[in-house]
Amino acid sequence: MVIEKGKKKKIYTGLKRSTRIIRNLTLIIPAAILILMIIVALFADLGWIGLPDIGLAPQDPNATHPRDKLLPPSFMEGGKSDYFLGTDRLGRDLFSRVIYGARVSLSVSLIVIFITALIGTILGILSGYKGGRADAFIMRVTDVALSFPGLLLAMLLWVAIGPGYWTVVLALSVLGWAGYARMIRGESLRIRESDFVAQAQVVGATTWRVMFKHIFPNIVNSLIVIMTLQIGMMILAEAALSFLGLGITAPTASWGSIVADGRTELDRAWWISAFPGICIGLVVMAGNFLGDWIRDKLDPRLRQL
Amino acid sequence: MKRWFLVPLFLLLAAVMVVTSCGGDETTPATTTPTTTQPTTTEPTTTEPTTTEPTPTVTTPEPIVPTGTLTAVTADFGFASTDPIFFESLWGWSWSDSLLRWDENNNFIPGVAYDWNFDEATCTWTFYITEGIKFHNGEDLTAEDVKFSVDRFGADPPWISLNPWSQYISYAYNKADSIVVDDYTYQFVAEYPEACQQVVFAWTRILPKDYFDEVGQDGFRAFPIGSGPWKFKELIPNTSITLEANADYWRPDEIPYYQYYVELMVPEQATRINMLRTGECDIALGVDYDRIPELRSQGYATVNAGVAGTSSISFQGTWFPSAGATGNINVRKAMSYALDRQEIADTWYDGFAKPGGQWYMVEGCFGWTDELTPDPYDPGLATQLLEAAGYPDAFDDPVIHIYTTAAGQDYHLLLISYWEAIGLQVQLEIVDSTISTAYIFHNFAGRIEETDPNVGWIFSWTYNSYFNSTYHCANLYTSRGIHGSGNDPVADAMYNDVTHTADIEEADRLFAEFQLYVKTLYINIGIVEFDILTVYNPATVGDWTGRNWVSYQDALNGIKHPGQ
Amino acid sequence: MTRFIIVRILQAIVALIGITILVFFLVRVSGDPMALIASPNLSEEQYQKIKESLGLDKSWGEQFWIYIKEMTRGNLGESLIREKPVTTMIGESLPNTLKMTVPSFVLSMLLAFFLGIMAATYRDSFWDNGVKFLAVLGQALPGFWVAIMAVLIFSVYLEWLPVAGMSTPAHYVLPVLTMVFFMLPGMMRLVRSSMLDVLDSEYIKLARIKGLPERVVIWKHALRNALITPLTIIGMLLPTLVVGAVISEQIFNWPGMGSMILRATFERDFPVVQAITVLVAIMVLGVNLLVDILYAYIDPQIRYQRS
Amino acid sequence: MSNIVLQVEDLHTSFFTRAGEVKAVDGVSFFVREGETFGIVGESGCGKSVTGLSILRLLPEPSGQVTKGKIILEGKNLLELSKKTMRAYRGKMISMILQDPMTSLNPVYTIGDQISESVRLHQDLPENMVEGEVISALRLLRIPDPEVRTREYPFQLSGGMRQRVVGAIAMSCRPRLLIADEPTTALDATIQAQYLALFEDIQVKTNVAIIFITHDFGVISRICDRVGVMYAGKILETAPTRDIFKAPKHPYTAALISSVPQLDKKDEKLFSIEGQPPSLLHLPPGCRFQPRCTVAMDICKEQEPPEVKLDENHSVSCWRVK
Repeated sequence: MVIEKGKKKKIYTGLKRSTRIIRNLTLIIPAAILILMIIVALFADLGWIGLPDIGLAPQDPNATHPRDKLLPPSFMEGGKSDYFLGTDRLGRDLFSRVIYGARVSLSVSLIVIFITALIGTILGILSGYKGGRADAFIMRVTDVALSFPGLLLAMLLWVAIGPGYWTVVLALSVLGWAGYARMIRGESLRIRESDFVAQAQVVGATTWRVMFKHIFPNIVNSLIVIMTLQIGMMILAEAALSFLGLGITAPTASWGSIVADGRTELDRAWWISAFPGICIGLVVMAGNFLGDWIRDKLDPRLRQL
Repeated sequence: MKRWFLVPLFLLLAAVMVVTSCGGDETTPATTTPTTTQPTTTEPTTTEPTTTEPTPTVTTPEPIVPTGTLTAVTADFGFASTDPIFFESLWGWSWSDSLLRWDENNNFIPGVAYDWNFDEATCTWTFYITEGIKFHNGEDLTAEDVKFSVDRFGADPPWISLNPWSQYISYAYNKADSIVVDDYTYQFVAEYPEACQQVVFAWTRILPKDYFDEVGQDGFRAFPIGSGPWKFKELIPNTSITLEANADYWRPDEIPYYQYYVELMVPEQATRINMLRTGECDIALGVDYDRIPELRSQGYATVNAGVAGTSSISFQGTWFPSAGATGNINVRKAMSYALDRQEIADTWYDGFAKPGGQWYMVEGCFGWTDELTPDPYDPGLATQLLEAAGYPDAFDDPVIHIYTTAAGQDYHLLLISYWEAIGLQVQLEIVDSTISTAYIFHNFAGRIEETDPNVGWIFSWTYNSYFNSTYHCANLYTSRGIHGSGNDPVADAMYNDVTHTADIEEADRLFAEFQLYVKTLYINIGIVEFDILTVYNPATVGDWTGRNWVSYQDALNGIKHPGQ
Repeated sequence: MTRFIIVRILQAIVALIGITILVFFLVRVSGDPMALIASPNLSEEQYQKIKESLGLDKSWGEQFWIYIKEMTRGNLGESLIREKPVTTMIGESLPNTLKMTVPSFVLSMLLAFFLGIMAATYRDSFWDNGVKFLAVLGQALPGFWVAIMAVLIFSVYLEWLPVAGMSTPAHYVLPVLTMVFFMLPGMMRLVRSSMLDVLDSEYIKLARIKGLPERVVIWKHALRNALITPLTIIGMLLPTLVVGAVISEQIFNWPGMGSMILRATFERDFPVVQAITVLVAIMVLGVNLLVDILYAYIDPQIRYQRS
Repeated sequence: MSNIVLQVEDLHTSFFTRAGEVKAVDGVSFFVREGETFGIVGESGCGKSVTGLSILRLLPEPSGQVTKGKIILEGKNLLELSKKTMRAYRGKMISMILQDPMTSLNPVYTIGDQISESVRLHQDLPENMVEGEVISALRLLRIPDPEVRTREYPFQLSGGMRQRVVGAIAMSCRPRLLIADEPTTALDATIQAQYLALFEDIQVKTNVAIIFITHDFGVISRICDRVGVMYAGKILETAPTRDIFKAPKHPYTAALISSVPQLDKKDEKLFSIEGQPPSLLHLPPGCRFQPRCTVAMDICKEQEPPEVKLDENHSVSCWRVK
């Protein structure tokens, strides 16, 4: 837009009603999807509050029913009402597996996002605020981490510590912080120059105090945006690892591993891959939309993220 | 940036995902049980009568002219060795000849040796070698080569350390001397009379001694030659192996019909099936049973190997106190009664199997008796047995471990669900192939130790069977075996009797008795005996007349062109 | 300029040593590598033999020194399973991988720049919406799923293209397109937004004020500036490239590095995984270095300031 | 009286956004004579820059469009020219200096490259004379060491020097009309003064007509011969600079002038205008300044005031002025 900045805002002051509704839908739908998925993950069963027999999942996700294998979803011809989304090759209830899969997929991505955001933020602020050699060093490491294929590291870890839930978490975390570090550094650099930081320095605040009392609150917005956008990325990454057999160990279901299980059956039992695949797509989209929405709301400058 | 337009877009996308997936469904009829269940099996016919005429030389009555290329796809080249000394190198069977062979009725028939006899007084096997057999490099196959090959086959580790057959054989290699009498006569002096030793002679592939000496073991493995119907052409690791027909093969009626045989390694089953459908391959190996009805209905044919395969589980180190729950025979028995073998045969194997499958024992094989019946499905009895064993309270760690590689995951999850149904706690351990091999074979380095991590663990074994499995059974059931399962003196003694008789029929009877006894030990539980099916495209591949009861590789030269 | 490059090269070497140390000790910190390599059932004699042959009987420092020394000589160790030097294995598979990745990379870049620039230049047009659609598609659909679907549709049902292998040019179509699907959307999106920023800039306005024809404005004034951002993150495309290669090789049965390392992983062929990791690290650093130099070439500010 | 170079008549420029039509320029008329500087002054967002871009026909496409009016440059209506001819006019006949010297030069090309581009395009010169022309353009803007500067990149120059380079680019083909869009806003006060002096100098040397867009009445008083006060897309008052300072007729003009700090009236409080300019999407009824006007009458809320010509050079749109 060529019109000056001040004017641009005014153009939108009188939004049409339909536009407003659509704008809100881009918040409501993704948020609803994410909340729904989290509820599903939490209430797959209530074992964690001592009620293992109550839950959303109608069946044990790992119980096999070989005589009912590869049944289509119940709403299709040939489906059985016991299996809402059909069954896989061992006759396991796909619906229950997808519900339990939400637990693994979401928990992996949330844990990874938490870990990477924490490390990335600390390093980013340190780098941006301290500057100088620390900055140069951290940024070089970040550059390498950003361009190092995480898949290789996942393989290395798989070999070194064996497969498992925490291997996946670790594999996704080891390099994941770099994106945060780079972005947070840029933000910190900007904030470092502002008056209140100078003021704090003048009155003798310690480096750590300045970093976390003054700089951190000013980057929280950007941080939230990236963290939201990362939900989809992490789910996809976990799915890719599972596809290659480097993911969560069987029989535990994650969305990625169910898609991977179903890939050899795609030509005759599309539902195995399709439903967890749709879940992945939904959550990825929801995360991206929500991230975009929050970004537009909080910090439109971050368009390029 | 306004993204509202992406909402309907995503819905569209989701629809596309479903629709494209459905697309697959339309063309594939939902697992219809084939009404035309006539397996396109070609009954193996004996191509060579057991000639006992004196000194036949190679004659050439109208030889086959090999043409065209036969392409097969397989999941894995496995150990990928070109050295026929390795059990895993089934390819080696294609380019070498063995000293003896066997027919589909489990009789030993001539191989490179056109005649042989055993003199019980001197404990000597004498082999008469067919004259005029030439290796692929044009050199004659003589008794020197036979001696070299037999000696190498039974030699001690470490230089052949990865061969589990020779591993056992080298412990119990019943050999006193190995003599070249003349160019075409070879004698093997045994320490005691053993009719079953013919198995070893049938396994021994004859290698060209001079060539081997000249290029060394590595050179030989890089470019192996033999006297077989196929010549080794090229091996690209993890990619492809190419064989070329030996148009001058000394058995003219066994010259391959195809000029080239190409085997591609394609790990993904879906890809293999797709390649079959697009005509990129003629034969697809390693196709799951529950896909075969569908493929048949689409016009693809299957050929059934003459010898079935078995699937069983074995317990390791059960006699050690650290074995845990599996140390108790009632627990092991319960695990057997918990399995609904018929259901497994009907579902996992889609009806191409039947209950049975004790370690390498298939109907009609050496040592077979009809009394060797599988345990029935009886979860009630299984539960009682568990109670008798005091499971789970009587055990510090009631969790039972069963291990497999990632490829076997689903099948094991199926087995586990039966055991969990009667209250057993079973943990699946996915290990990589190295660890798995190490556990199963104890790295070919001897017995299981009490401290080994796999003590009390279970391995499952799904393999093609053989006409005579005495040596395999030694490895599993006797205390000298390498699978870490056997530790029973009675079984050892009975096995000793089997291998210390000069009469093959007597050995057969003794082996059957041995089988009935070891079954009661519950260190191996048979699950099913299954058909070994190879899927091929009848539009591009004709009849299979080869020795398919030995192995797929031995059947290759008998595959005809369509309409041939 | 020269000094800048030298500093970068030195930094890259330091980083490489860092990564090598990391990889080297990662295995050792997580436990005795012998426990990973050798089966628990080896005889004492065999165990010692393997240990010696791998040099594991020496101290960590000594081992590391030997490792580095051998590496500089081009010896990356020997596969435990295949009993072959890793370099030989790489020599067998790398050309195949390059045959797939290089065309994919070039195609992706050309398409990304062409489509991204078109989308930005003709904003909100058909082009632009198409590009945005592709970007969303690429973001939300798992690449492997798309590849499998492509095989089902184009090879199995339509029978236009072969399923697997690499013997004819037709065999390259699906694997290359799969890789392009992995790489294109992100890059295209970046080129587009970078181009948009540039087109919104004052100097583009000035160029138009000068009366320059639109093609000169776009291809001379805008492009070179718009290239800077995507080029700096071309290095970040490597992870995508590797994931894409491993997955496509797996799906299309391509006998390249991706299949090799995946196999090695499942076989716990530690020296192979370790060697390839270090090798890729070298590649990563090399690409970053190249990007830095390229960046300096495009952006005169860097070229001049650092010299 | 010298010739009129540019005559703008009843110019309407709108932006068509999703929210509706934004009338950025809503009926603007003015003219500039040869060798004269006409100032357009107003708060940010009032449409000054859009007026400039409309003249150059460089509105962002497809949202920005001239919907009505005439822009006559030396007898030719620019709005009727083909795209190609218009392009030939840009740089050669009309040129423009943008606000921010830090961003208006392309960072990846040398100064010489960026100036010579214009020269080559618009002047049919043999190649060996291009550099001379470039250097003379730099000299015109009093840039020291022009031979060295041609080989330098923008980032190697200071802000003031960059703005001179922008000026040199604009003047390289000796245009008839120069539009300067807040060229001094981003500069330090001392450099600003130098730069303004430069404008006078250039005008003397080349007799160029200048449209000077600014929000700063101080700058206007320094450089402009005549001035138009623009508010929410419309010029409310046009007058010779001297007259407008002496006797502003429009309340908005008066308010603007009283908000300029003046050195000789130190103790007086600075005046500021209450409220915000209106949204261009939803203009108030009647006079557009009426919601903020301290002297508004009833009629101001109902009808738009007509333009009243007080004399040849002074016109104003206000109900109070009769």
